[in-house]
Amino acid sequence: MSWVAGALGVWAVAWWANLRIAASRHADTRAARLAVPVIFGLTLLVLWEGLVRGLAVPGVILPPPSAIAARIAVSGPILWADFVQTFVKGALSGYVIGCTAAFLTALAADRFDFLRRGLLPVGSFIAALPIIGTAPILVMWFGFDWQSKAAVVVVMVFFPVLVNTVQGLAAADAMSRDLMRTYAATPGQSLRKLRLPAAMPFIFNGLKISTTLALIGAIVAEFFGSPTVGMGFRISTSVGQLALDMVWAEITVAALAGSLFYGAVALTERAVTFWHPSQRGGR
Amino acid sequence: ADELTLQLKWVTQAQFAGYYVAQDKGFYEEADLDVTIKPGGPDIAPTQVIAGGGADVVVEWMPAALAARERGLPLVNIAQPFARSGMMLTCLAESGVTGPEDFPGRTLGVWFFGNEYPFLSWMSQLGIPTEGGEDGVTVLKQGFNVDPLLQKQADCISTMTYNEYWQVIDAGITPEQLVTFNYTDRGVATLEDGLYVLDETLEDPAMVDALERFVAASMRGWAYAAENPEEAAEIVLENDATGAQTFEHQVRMMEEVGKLLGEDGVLDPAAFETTVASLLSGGSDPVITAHPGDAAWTHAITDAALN
Amino acid sequence: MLSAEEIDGFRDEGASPVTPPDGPVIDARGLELVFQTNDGPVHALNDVNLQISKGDFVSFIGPSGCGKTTLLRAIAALETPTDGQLMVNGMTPDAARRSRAYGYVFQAAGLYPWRTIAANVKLPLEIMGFDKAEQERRAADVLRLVDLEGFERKYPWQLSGGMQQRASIARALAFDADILLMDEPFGALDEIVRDHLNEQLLKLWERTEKTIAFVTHSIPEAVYLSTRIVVMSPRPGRITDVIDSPLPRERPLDIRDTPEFLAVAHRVREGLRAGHAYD
Amino acid sequence: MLSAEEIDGFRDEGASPVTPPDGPVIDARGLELVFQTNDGPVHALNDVNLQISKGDFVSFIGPSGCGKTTLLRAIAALETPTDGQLMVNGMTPDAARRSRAYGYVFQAAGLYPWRTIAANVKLPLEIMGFDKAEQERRAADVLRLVDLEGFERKYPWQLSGGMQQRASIARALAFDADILLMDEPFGALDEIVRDHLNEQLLKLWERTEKTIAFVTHSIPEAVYLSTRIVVMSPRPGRITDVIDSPLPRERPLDIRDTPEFLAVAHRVREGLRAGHAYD
Amino acid sequence: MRDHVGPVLTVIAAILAVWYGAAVWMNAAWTQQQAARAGTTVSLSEILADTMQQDRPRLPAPHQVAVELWETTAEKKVTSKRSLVYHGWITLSATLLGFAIGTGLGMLLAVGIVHSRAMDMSVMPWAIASQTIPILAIAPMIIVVLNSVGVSGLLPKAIISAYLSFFPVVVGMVKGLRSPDVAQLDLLRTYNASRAQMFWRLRLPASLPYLFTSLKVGIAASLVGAIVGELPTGAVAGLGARLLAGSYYGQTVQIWSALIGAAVLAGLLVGLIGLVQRVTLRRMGLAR
Ligand SMILES: Nc1ncnc2c1ncn2[C@@H]1O[C@H](COP(=O)(O)OP(=O)(O)OP(=O)(O)O)[C@@H](O)[C@H]1O
Ligand SMILES: Nc1ncnc2c1ncn2[C@@H]1O[C@H](COP(=O)(O)OP(=O)(O)OP(=O)(O)O)[C@@H](O)[C@H]1O
Ligand SMILES: Cc1ncc(C[n+]2csc(CCO)c2C)c(N)n1
Ligand SMILES: [Mg+2]
Ligand SMILES: [Mg+2]
Repeated sequence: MSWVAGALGVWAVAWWANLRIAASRHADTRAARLAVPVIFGLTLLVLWEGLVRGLAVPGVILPPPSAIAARIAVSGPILWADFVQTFVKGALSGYVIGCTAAFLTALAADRFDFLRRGLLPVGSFIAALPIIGTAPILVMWFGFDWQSKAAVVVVMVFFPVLVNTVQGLAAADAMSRDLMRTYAATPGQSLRKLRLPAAMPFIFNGLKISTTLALIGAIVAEFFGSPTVGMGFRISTSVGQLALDMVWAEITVAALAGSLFYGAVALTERAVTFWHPSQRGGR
Repeated sequence: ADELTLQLKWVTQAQFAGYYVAQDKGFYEEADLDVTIKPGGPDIAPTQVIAGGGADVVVEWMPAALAARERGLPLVNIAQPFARSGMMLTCLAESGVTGPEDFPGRTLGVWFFGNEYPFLSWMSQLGIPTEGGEDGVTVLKQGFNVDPLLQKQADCISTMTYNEYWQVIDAGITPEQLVTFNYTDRGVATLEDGLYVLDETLEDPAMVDALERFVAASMRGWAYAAENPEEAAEIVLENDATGAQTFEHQVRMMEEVGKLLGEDGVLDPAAFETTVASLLSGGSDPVITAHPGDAAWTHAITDAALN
Repeated sequence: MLSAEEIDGFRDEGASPVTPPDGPVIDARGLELVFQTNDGPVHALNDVNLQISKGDFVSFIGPSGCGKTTLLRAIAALETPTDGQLMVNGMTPDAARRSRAYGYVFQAAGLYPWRTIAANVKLPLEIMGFDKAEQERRAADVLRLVDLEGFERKYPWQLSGGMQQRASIARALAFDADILLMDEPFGALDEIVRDHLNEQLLKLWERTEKTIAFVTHSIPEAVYLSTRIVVMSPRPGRITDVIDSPLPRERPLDIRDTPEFLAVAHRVREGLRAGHAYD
Repeated sequence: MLSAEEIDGFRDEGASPVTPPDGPVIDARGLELVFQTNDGPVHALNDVNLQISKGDFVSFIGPSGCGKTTLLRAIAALETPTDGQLMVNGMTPDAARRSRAYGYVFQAAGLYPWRTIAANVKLPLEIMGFDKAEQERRAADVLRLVDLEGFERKYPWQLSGGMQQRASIARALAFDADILLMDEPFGALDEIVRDHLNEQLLKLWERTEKTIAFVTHSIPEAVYLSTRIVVMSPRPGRITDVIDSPLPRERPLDIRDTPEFLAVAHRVREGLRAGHAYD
Repeated sequence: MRDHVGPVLTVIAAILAVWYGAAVWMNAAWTQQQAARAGTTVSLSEILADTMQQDRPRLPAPHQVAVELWETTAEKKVTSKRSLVYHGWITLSATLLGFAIGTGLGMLLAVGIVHSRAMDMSVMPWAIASQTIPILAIAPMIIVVLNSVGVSGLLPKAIISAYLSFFPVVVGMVKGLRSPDVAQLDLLRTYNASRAQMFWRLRLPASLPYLFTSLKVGIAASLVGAIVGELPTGAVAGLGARLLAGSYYGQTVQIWSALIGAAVLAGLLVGLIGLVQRVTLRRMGLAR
């Protein structure tokens, strides 16, 4: 019980510290921006460790962070190989292909009203093709290696990017459009100069949501057949062996990679949509 | 009535007909038991379920159970209805595989999730590396079905005598067009569907009593099922909420499963030792590092159940 | 309300300084525009008849909500009249729009927030395919004209209201449209800048023979700039008076103290007052 | 540039019609405001010293970009000065804001597009917790004041530019703030409406003893309305002249033809001209 | 609505054409292999005919799926375990519950993030991290843990569904709640509006376009989540169970019909939100 109480205590103190940092004058410094989530995360870990120990949760249900850290420390090469297989080959390539395809589809739908009215309802169908159904089919079609994982990712990220892009392309206000009309801008020009920039905040929404979907997709697809390497392969195999420390080691890698991926897209967003009120810090 | 929860290793099918029959025929009820049968699936590790308190008894394969035991989950085998292994490696004859000597350079489909051990120890016995390359085999983590073989993505895949093998046949491939390697024949068989509980369960006399009645009733169910495969298949179908199984397939499965069943569900210590030996030899990454000792099984329940 | 004949009559009365080479540039007959709203129809324009010749500088003046903006938008093919006929350069407004006949200064600045001021001004130039060097040159020229040099690299939200409006004027002037439609371009500017820009606009107009339709609320501004002044009145929006200016084309600022000027201004004021409910 | 003493000097020269009961309502000393932009700092306000007493009607006039809006925003606690002291009602601007001391008319109408005109006007009333009946009554009153009855149920984009501006004035008048900050409220209105609203505003001011800070570009408007006129000049934004009006509080429209009026107007024009680069 | 019918039908017709072509192309190999095994040769027309009617096609022909769909919906009682409607309903109920939990949570988080710097800085990164955890990997643990505290049935599935759907809502809502421009915020600041007032009167209405887009993505994610959640609960019933069962036995026709079932369900749900969106925006005067 003292473990539990201690953990809760640490959590309370850290939350208070975070509130202080966030409210302080230094809240906008890079250090604070880094410190707050780190402190938050560390407290989560302490809480976790404390609860697991205090409540004597068996390691085969939930291992404590310390055990996970120990596993990560000794399994570097395996984790790296899995990461390359799943993230770099599967998720990234699928993400790029899927987002590009969705984007182009949105452009086509935007350009030809006929397509917009026809494609969008159909496009929303693709959204709900559950990975459990698509993954076996795509493994059958594209083989066991990363290509089928990329294909699963393509299907998963397609819809969020499509809806957001279509919505974004409709976001330019009436006067801005009228301006383009007075210039007799071609549809292409008005797209490049007005609609796309105005759509960027929406498009990035889709891109951000898709980062995490891509990673989940690539990992889960490996449950349905894979070579003997990959994060999903390792996770499902280790669950069967009750090697939960390995499972969580992979999850940790996934969470880190996913967060960095998301962060990279969010940074790009900052740079591209600096003009949007949400980025100008209107508070 | 005493309540018991049984976690199966796989989805509702004739592989578990004995339990469904016992349930359906009222054998459990007669034994004053109220049994809940939970189907398994690709994402369910019975060991994990029992560790979380989601079940009192699980149907598990021995390699996975022993691995869990070594990881600190004290599983004990209380009965072993399946005396023989049904696992095979099935190859397309046209791929040119005739014997283990043809394996190098091939792609083989293997079940993981704790079911890879028999294969790994066989390969290590044969001295064939499993990391691919010229004289090794390329291993695929096989999904749940036989597509890799039909689509020629693998030269050989894992099958069970009672299930996947027949799916290949049903797909239109004749037995002559197949080459099969039975793990039992290769001496690397491991014990499959056994009943496992946690150590602590056996410390509770009331539970032990319930388990004795449970095993007795279950074996009654198995005996009935083996004798009446069609009725057993019927019962399995009724219990399958997915509505996806077919009667013919289940009847055939029941017939095949009948061939694997032992006399009375009593674990054969010799088979236990063979399994352990094969697991200990499991190549570079052995499943278990030490002999689990005899605490990993008990005859107490079956002995009592037989009376 | 005046009929088409009466309005044509007005035209003949005054000494129109410019005669159309071949037909009016803008020709509206019986124009009517009704907006459907949640609240019933709004008659924004009713039986509007108007001919504007090449090189005319026409000011529109009238109470708020009388349909000035709507008329300009209809001319620019941004609204579709519900009835009547509207021709621009002998074609439909939409065809004229597609031939890039218009430079439009909107009532609100409407700069694109993701572009710097210079980039906003270059926007039409990019679209019309001017080469880079020419873009630079023209952007620099018009920004100097509206007194915004030094602000090229700022973003719209970093400018004051008046500066934004000037940037939007610069944007419309950057390419040489034959027809300039300006909706209260100088509304947010002080007298001095306004006088300055009025002068500049007149110079530009004289030099280029553009046709300009100009909405303003300032009577002196309307009289000072225009060859014709169109007075409008609301509910429903219609033309109540068209005044051809007797002033010469050459107009120093102090022309505003001449009796001719004051007489025209008086007539405009009377027309304007008639459209209001007060006094 | 003038020092604080000189500006105080100005105050004593003129016959200020209102004496502050206890200290100035708005008190700025050595105010400085610098914006950081991608392009280097912009000195929007530099050493601004100004005291405004209760019941004053102060107009700000100056070239576009001289910092009028910025000064109003600083008073309303919407910008934070980078240096100097600013007090409102003896407290910080932020405290004054929190005590709901301000009614602000922004340079752009800024109506919420998802609210009808009436709902836009009621917005501050809802926030300040007026009851429904009172909200209705006040909204109807102020909409009548700005001549927008009949447009209650329209959405902002269904109104003309001038109508939107009037709606935004109505919104600021709907609740009885002690201090009215008005940033070019009448910019998009024609002379007649403008005169009408000027009169109305003066009446309201006299009746309620509000303190009003008013940005305008019209010299006559500034002179007609104000008890004091602050002339500003850009780069860096600063106060160059503060003129106390000799006109009586009671002001019929034709006061604009009196010599006193013209004299003040002349002085303002000179001050304004000095801030410009032209002629 | 009506102006959608023509285009949608056209697009569907195009998809069907491509689909038939692909079915021939993908299934022909099997036909030829089987012929080779039997030692016979097949003509082109035989290939064409066979690819349309294989038992375990790589890609079932549309009419095979249609027949299966018809048989499993119209020809079965809705209470039958072989009825797709029955399974669809089970999935739908978990989806709706999960969507309700997920959007509720997502909106709460978004509101917290927009209003509290501390939450913004600490929770957001971890909300992101949470989404990178492969749900299928931890779903069994969630189920086991919930089970051990006595929660079972619909709720565990709904929780997994909520887990997948809350994130799009958070991301979209945060962006939407921050979309009011400075001028709009300043207005309320001069009124000294409370945070709650600022939220209800400005941030929320301004966020609606973003919110609805997120909801569309979110409900689709909920459905996927509910289906995923059916696996570790034993996949006894629901569309996920159908998919999985189809996959055990290589019943591609069954997989495809369940997939289409899921897609139709998603299409309906997304369409429903689109309808709500149009009605809401029109009533708010935002639809132009
Ligand atoms: N957010 C901002 N960021 C950077 N610079 C700004 C910002 N707001 C205003 N400025 C600059 O501050 C100066 C003063 O602007 P301000 O809006 O106060 O002028 P103004 O007197 O109101 O002009 P106008 O009459 O045109 O409205 C201008 O040079 C402007 O570019
Ligand atoms: N999109 C619209 N929908 C409905 N009514 C509209 C729309 N646009 C304008 N109106 C109405 O049409 C009438 C004329 O508006 P318009 O903008 O042309 O006036 P204006 O003369 O430009 O006024 P201002 O001087 O105030 O800008 C007004 O009553 C206005 O409410
Ligand atoms: C993820 C996963 N993959 C394979 C198996 C292996 N397996 C054990 S029993 C059985 C059913 C035989 O019909 C199968 C396929 C598993 N348990 N879990
Ligand atoms: Mg207008
Ligand atoms: Mg300003």
